Amino acid sequence: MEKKREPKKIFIQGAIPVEKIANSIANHQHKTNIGAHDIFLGQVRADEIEGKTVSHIEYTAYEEMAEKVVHEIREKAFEKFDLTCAHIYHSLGKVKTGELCFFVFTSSAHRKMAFEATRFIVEEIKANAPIYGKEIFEDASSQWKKNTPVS
Amino acid sequence: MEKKREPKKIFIQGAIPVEKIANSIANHQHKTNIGAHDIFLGQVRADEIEGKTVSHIEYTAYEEMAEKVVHEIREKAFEKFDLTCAHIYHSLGKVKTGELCFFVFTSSAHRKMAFEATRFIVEEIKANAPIYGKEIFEDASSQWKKNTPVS
Amino acid sequence: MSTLTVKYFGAIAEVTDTLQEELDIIDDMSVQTVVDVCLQKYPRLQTMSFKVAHNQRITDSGETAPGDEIAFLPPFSGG
Amino acid sequence: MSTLTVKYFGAIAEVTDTLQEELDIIDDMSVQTVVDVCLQKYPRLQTMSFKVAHNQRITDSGETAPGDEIAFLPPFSGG
Repeated sequence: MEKKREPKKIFIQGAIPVEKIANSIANHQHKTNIGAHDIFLGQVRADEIEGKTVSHIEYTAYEEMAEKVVHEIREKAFEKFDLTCAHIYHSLGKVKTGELCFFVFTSSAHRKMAFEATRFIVEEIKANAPIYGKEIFEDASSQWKKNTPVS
Repeated sequence: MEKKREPKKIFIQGAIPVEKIANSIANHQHKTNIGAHDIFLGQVRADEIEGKTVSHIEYTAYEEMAEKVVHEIREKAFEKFDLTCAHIYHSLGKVKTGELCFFVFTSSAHRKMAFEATRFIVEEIKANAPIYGKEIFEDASSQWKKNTPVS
Repeated sequence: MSTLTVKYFGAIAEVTDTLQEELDIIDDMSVQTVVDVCLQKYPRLQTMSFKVAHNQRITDSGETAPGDEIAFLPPFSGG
Repeated sequence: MSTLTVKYFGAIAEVTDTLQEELDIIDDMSVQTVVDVCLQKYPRLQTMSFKVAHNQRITDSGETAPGDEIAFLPPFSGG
């Protein structure tokens, strides 16, 4: 924990490809001090609101601030939990229903740490990172998404 | 929840391939009522015990009973949590350090349910499924692994 | 006379119809005064919910300096 | 005279040196009696920690019937 970690790029244009997740998992197989990974994936739902169905979400963000906020959340996670590593990615731009928009991946020697760290990071980012999702309906009308505290 | 679910095959010979996880994630992208996935992966650690380092684990199981037990745990998870789906795989035979031996994947409209369900399933399987891991050291000596309640 | 940058996001940017603009300020203008100036310029913001970030930190107090960044942030909806 | 199947797992199977064997029983032999018979056959099991499954259910009571399955299960270590 003494090593100073630099803020990382977290934004990906469009949906998060499954290959990115697979590569990320594969890259951990040489770290033989890891016993447990916990991966959270956010997927865009085809919610129906007043008879209209969501077709995709357009994500925007205050990118520079979001990267700082996420960096601080990541540092806090390393302080609170005994982690080997933590990876965090979020989409920008258009993500269609069924596609992935949010990817949080933590690893630890022990499962309790990974479970708690992933959940902590997901909740903190939803609550504190300046990222915005606009739900676009099939008829091209739209509304701004609102996060609920733990849903 | 009315639909009767049949017991599923949970055992895989050897390590769980990353491609299996990737395919599993990709297969959910047409289910547009899903908003959140939580994936737990167990990885074999190169633990050092009295100066000897683990090289791999040999897994055995009371397979038929384990499949029943896991089926019941899965049913309980569907009762307790509002899930869209739940997938569970465990290795049999040789799994080298750094390789994956346990894969639990739940999906739900909302993240709270997926987080809690994956953790519930992992803890229940560790506590109640007749599966055995024998740690083989680099010098070919061995010891039987013991699960600790939430480690 | 010098300027600071004001940024607008999400639903707020749809009201201001711009993502970013330069604002002329006098030295040591408070964050609250900058916000008030913007609310006068865009009266519809007065009924909207937002937080203010000063140089990428959420705050509602403090003094600004030339070149600073003030952002209007509606409720977050990442994830 | 009929038989039931006894299965051994993990560390226990290393002691019995077999994964499975048929045991001659008299009808309605209790689970506990079957266990006692095995503990006599393999005295080293007496100091070991295990649970007993009868037809794939953990139990330490009940009666067996011909064709039943009794298993000696040392502490689990899946995952």
